[in-house]
Amino acid sequence: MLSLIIWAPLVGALIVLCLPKEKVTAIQAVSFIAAGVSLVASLVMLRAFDADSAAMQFVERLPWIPSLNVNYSLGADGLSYPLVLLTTFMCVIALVGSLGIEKRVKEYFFWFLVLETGMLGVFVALDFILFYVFWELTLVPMYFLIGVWGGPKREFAAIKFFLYTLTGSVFMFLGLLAMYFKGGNTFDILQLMQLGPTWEPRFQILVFLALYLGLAVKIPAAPFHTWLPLAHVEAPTPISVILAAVLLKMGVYGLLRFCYQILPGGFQWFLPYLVLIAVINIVYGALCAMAQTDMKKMVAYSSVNHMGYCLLGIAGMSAAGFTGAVFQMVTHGIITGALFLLVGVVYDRAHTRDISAFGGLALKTPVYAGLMFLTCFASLGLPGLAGFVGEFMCFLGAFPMWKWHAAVSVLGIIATAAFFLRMMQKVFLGTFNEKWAGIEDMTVRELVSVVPLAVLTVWFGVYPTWPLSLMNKTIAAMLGK
Amino acid sequence: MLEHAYLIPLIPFAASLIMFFGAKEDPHSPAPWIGVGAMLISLGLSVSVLLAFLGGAATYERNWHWFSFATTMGGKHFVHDMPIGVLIDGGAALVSVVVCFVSSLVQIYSIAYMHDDKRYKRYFCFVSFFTAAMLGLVLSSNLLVTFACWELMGLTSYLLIGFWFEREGPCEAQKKAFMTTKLGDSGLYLALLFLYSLAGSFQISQLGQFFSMGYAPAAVAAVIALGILVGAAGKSAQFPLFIWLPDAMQGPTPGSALIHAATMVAAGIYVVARLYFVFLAAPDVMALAAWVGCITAFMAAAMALVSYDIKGVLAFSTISQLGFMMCALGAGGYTAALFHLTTHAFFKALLFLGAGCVIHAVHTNDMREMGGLWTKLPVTFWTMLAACCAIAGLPLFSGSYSKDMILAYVWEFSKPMFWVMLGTALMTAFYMFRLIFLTFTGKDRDHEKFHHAHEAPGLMTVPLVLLVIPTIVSGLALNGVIFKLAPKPVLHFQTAAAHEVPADAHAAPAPAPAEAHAEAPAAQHHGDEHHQEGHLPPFLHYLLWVLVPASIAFSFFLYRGPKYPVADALKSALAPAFTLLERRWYMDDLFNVLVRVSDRVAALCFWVDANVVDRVFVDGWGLVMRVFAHLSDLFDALFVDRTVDGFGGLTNDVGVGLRSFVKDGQVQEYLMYAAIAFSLAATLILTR
Amino acid sequence: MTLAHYLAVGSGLFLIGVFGALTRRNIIGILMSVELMFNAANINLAAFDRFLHPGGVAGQSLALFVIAVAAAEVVVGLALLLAIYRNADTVYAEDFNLLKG
Amino acid sequence: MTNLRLLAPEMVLSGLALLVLFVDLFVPVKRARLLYHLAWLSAAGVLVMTALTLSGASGAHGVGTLWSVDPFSQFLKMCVVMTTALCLLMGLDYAALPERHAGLYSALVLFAAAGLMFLVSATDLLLVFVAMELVSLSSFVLAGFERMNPKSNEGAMKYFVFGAFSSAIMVYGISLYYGATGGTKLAAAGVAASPLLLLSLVLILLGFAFKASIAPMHFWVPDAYEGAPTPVTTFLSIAPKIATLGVLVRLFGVVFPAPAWELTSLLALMAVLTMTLGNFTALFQDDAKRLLAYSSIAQAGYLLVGLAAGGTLGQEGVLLYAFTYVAMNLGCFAVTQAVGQAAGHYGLSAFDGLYKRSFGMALAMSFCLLSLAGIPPFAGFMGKMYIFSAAVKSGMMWLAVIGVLNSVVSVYYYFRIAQRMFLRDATGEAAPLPVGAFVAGGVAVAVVGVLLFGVYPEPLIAGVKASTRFLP
Amino acid sequence: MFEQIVFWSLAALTLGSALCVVLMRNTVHSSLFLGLSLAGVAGLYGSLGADFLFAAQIMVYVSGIAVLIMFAVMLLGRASDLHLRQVNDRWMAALLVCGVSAVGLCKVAASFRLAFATTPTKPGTHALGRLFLGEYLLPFELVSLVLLAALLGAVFFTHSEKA
Repeated sequence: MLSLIIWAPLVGALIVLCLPKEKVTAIQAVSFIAAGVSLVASLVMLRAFDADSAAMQFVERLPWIPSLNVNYSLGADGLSYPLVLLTTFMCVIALVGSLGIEKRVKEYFFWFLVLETGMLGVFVALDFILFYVFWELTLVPMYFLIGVWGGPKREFAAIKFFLYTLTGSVFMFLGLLAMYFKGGNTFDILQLMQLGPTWEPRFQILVFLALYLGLAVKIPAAPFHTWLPLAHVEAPTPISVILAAVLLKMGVYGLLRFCYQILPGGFQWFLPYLVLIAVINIVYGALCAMAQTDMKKMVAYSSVNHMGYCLLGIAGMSAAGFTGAVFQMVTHGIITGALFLLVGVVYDRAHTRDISAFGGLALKTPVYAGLMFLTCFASLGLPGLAGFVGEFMCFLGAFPMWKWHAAVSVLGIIATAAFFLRMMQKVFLGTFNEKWAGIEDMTVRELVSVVPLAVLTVWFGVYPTWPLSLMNKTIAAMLGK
Repeated sequence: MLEHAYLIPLIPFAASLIMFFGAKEDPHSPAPWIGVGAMLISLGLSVSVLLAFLGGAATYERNWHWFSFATTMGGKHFVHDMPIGVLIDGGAALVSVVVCFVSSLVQIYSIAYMHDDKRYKRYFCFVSFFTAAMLGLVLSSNLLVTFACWELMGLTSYLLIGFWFEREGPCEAQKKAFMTTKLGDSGLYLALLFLYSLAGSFQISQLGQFFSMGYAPAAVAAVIALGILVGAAGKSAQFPLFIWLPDAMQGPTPGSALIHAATMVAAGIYVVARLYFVFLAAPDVMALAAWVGCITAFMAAAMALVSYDIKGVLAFSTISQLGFMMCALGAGGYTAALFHLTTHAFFKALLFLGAGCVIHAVHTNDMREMGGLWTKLPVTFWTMLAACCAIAGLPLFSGSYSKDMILAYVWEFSKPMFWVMLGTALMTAFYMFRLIFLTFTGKDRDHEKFHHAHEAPGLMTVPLVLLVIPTIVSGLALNGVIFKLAPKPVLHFQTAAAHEVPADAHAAPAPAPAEAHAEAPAAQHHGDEHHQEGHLPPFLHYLLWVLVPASIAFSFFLYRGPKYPVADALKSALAPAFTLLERRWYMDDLFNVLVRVSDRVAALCFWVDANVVDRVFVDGWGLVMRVFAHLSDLFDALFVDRTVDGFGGLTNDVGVGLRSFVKDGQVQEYLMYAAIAFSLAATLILTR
Repeated sequence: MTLAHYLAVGSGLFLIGVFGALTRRNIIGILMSVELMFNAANINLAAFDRFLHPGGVAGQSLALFVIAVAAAEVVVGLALLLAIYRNADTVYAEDFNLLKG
Repeated sequence: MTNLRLLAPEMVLSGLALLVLFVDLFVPVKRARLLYHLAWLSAAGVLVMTALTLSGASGAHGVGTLWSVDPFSQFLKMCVVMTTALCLLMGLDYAALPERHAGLYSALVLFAAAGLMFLVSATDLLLVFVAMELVSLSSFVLAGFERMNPKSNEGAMKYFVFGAFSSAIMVYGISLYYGATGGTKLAAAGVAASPLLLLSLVLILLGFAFKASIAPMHFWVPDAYEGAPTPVTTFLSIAPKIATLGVLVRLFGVVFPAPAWELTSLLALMAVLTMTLGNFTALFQDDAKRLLAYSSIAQAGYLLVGLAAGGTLGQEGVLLYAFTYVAMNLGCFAVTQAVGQAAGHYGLSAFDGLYKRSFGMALAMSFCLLSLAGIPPFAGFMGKMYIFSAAVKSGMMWLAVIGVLNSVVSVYYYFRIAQRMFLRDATGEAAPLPVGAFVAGGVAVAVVGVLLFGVYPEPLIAGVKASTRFLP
Repeated sequence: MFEQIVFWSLAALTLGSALCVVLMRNTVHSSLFLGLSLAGVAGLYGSLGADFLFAAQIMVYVSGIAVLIMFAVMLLGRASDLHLRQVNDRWMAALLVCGVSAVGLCKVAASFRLAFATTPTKPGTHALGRLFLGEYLLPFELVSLVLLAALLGAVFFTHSEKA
């Protein structure tokens, strides 16, 4: 089942590759079917998924490279399954957003589907080599997606993204190798989870640092975050969505899955620094966002800030914090995805994202403004919307251990509110800027991509039972070990 | 009816949803009546609940499962259930009735007031939503829900202040309001975190027990109380966060009446009262709260003295009255605060709605352009006069009961504070009647506006009249039952301790003045003394009866005519003081400085990000290599076609450095390096 | 006479060859210098045969191979040089700088 | 008597080379392409033959007087012959080769291939030397094969001068080795580790380094590669490198277990130098062939990491990497040849907008480049993984760190090509890229290899493991 | 005694001529000195008793290669050559490199300063022959391929093609 989810997009990609590039509709249809199969399959899995079990489910295991004891092994638990759902869902949403792509359609959808396979694989791989393959598999399509369909500085952004991430991940790779030998030639993640905690602290710390470097770039944790604003700004809208919604989650997922579960010693050692980084991410990210005039860049920095909440939750070493981190990952994916889509909407019309170029848009585009308000408020953590739940639980988890850090981080919440409010004021409120007299409200396609996200935002904010129930047991068990 | 109490917030919530999704934007839309109807149902429910409590019902709590999440407590990891539900005591019932009542009337009033607005439906939607949130806050048994409602009220406040967003003023104001309250909310946020990490629950009843049993260390309780106080200061516009409220008046007037006068701003007071057990465990913070309230009341009243904006005066008076409530809470007057909250809601709503009628009539906020309107707007005049009497504390009007009760607590708490509060009360009487005199009496100052003024339609005046009733009688009606309805909570461990060690260091309010020292603990400890509390010594009563009319008279003396030479003379004589007040104690400027500083910090952060953090990792090694290359006399090589655009220093400069070894393509240079390798091998190996 | 003497001569010749290869501007000069280096190795081989492995001829045979190969190299080198000379009219090493960087 | 039959494949190949020369006498210039076909078929035949010896139990293992044949050497020989066959195929579509010298060209390539095969099996420095000279001399001529092209001339000349110089150094090293051990056998049984022996080994190593383009003997590489005809460049960049590294594995892994000789650190140092110099210098190249030349230097550095790491894992790593390297480098050069030929130059701008002109070629090129960069799921990743795990296992974490960082740097220049192919548009009209059938075939083989062994490397790894099993 | 005189004179001849080869301004002179130096080496072979090597050196090197080079010099020489410096400006670095290497190589030589020849010289041609047709058969044959390749290359390069 997991295999189906992972490979369906790749199969779709290959089909797309075989289609002639003039048949745009066919290409789009195939892409939707491929991504749709993944989505449906992951939803169908919901029925079989046992939320009361902390164990790996849907485990698949086939020998892949027996000589090296590398296996094709997949599995999902309460930590990864929500992220799988998020990925399949956001990919379909981003595909809807991609319908506006007119340049080199075939290649676009090809790379997009390859990217989806990579992302899904990262979350369900239970073998380090498999994991690493998927991890890197996300890089190449991303490079092309940013590089070909991006903004004016796309080439630079693409290569910077690639090199930055690769630099981190090669260290992670070395860490994996070190664990392989330490663990008696195994890349099996579950097995290493048993072995890892028994290793001597020094080794754990070293390997932790190696893994952390790779993950931190992806998260992105300060000070390795500078690739993010550029990549986000330059990427085409759907790709920004994917980047924010899924790619960043890979880092936090890795932190929870590997760093914590395999190397608790190293994790414990790193906690004081981790929480510091979290605080920097939160406060500094929010302040940087405050200084932005480009909406997309602002949202990008807000991602830095939001991932800081995840880190804070993780640093709390408590179930509430971990739950908060995972939940925050999901909700950040939804909310920031929607934000990028919405920024894309205005950019498509006005060809500028400069905050001060607008004014009073709410008059002309009430639906757009309403959705934007909803999403912004969700992002700044208004209770009743999804953003609050994760954020609050992160704080809740971190607070018993890191009171002062949490208190300082609250400044970040205020700054977040400040920049979102200012953006809304300058763009949507105030006197109408006559320059945009001809601007139109959202089209059906745009609504189709944003409204589901908005619905989820409200749903998860008001009644987060369902997503939480998926992860509760796993996280309690994770910490209970 | 208690078991259906949960419907009280849900009905308006449903109404707002129905209006939002179901109704079209249309001046003749029946949508507002949905809101009004919902409100009336809620009102009925809450009245029945109140009646139950008046009949002696016990505190009622009912919870449902909301969501559960994994959590860690005391080293154990388990799945924690988060319930959602209602917790109703007398105070909650009382406040919910107030909210429903005021909201119903405001909505009825608004039907006429907002009739010509193009976002007619949206307005009612917001108001219903606000009411739902407020009722949720009042009734919720779960502090997290309380907080959520608290924030949602902030949202509706934001939306309503900026309701006319085409103009820049409301937009600035709404942002300011949201940000300032958010600043305060962060305190409440931290308090919540602290409470949970301490007690492992958000259930107010459980938290109450926890504190009541004395499980909370005093220092922790103090920190939590401080956090709550900060939150309340933001929401209830206490010093120093009151700056947002005057600006918030740029929204529709009925909205202001409901949100920024009668109910939402009282939420801070209400939450402090709801979590009073925390404050009881932290006497220091209580004293602080009292002083904060006192300072707020005084500063706001002073500002009201010089304002000519009719809504501005009301806004300052709101702040001032909220200061009274906060002061009462700090001084131990739990019941008094709730009492004043109730009466204030009625008369302040009335005042605002009345002001709305005035503005409706003359299309200006400036009282200097009004005058003599009582002939044109008789209903408005008489109702507002009643409200002014109430707020000024004239005997028999509701305000006098609650205000006297507060003053009584303050008298017991601290004498200096009492005199400040007394002065503030007199100032209140002065500026409120100043408003009446400037607006309604004397001759018209702006003939044009006067001429066009006319009484508001019935939909607007009926609510005024309806509000007059509680404005007058609620004080008298509640005075007898309020102590039974909302008795001050008691901490069991302190009462227990009081029997053994009367001067328990734990409970002693250190910063309180000396004379309060002996009395305050006693006041806290003995619930049966409540009936003796809340009454001023008789001589002070007489003093009030003399001074209040005197200040009204003084006001009349100053502002009776179309011109007010004495006031102007005073103004020129006390110019610095007037300027200080007109500039709102320079608090706005302080706020602007804060904003500017934070903008600067943000810009600095971003500069650092783009020019330091980014470059350290991208170009840092490049710098090192450049130095290295310079030392190796390869500097010229650095200027050889730097083809690599952006990415970096590291790769770029190292590459240039390395390439310069062979940049000429001379084969004998190649040989040279081979020979060097040879000679190094020969020498190093053989001469070891 | 000891082996050391022969080895010293070999070393000297080798180093002279190296020096020449590094400094002669003319490619033929470089070629000649390289030949000197080959010969230095051959002297070593012959000397080792004589002093360390009397009666053995492995060194000598190796030297013969070297001679043969060196001859082949000279032939190819000179032919190549001739071809270049026809095209570029130069035999100086520093003139070969089309390819660089 | 001397177990010569073990060397049947290379002797057959030499014979076939002579046959090609002989046939050349009778083939008219117009039909000269026949000779190419004959040549690549010979190589393919020998490939099959080698593979058969590997599968046959008897033929795959044995020791001659100066050589030893084992699965290890056979594996490398297969790589070499495979490369040879594919390069000859590429030559069929390379217009700049003079038709009338087809026989000579083919024969020289086959000579070089035969030399490399001998080299791989050699256990005696004499054979090593002679085989290497055979390779060198053939290569010198091949590098200058476009003799009217001044660049080709110059590249060949530099190659020659450097080659002669380094082989002189190597011969000197051999002479010292003879002095130290009393023979030229690569078997150090009972020989004390004297400084003399160490020096001789280092000098011999320098000679090998020249062939494998390892720093500091790599300077000739870009010049010779840029000047040489592209099929020759392809051949030179692959076959000698992997053969030489193979011999070094035998030398340091079997004959002189490196750790005992303190040469490990030297090898590691050279690996670092090679990788770093190769990668960083490649960043600035604007000529595709030159860029790939520097990249191939860097690749030699990675191979050397495996060598320095040693152990079974390192040996296997070298073989595995060598094999994947054949596929990926060949693919790159084949596409480059097609592109360069169409554009008339090998500047990077020739790649502009390739996606529009030939999407398949562009995709193939990027796959091969990604593989060279070591990005999964391409075969190069498996090779790198193997090599760096060997380094990690043998405790040379620092070397692995430098190695992976280098591979990050390499991405930058590999992506300069990818960037031009996909992210830029050609300046002029985007005419479809003419791709010869043979080049296309070569590319296809390479891409299949790169993908197949990237996704499912098990058979390859099993083969590699079997091949190194005989090494002690 | 005689042995020493022979050795020293041959050594002086070899090294002196070699120095001339690398230092002479006139390339023709250089090539002449090359012949002389190679002859000196041949003499050293003789003094070491390597008779076949001696013969091969004279035949291949002195009369073959040196002459070939001399021809090449004359063929490829330009009129201006005589006025040009034949040593490039890297000579100081080169000298340094050689000097440093010399230290190491002298150590090698010095380590054998006690290795005297204990047995008289004897002709090795016979043994060589056996070796070439026995153990060294393969490389011997391979050398023929080397020479063939060189020959083909030489022909290819020198063949004047004006087509």
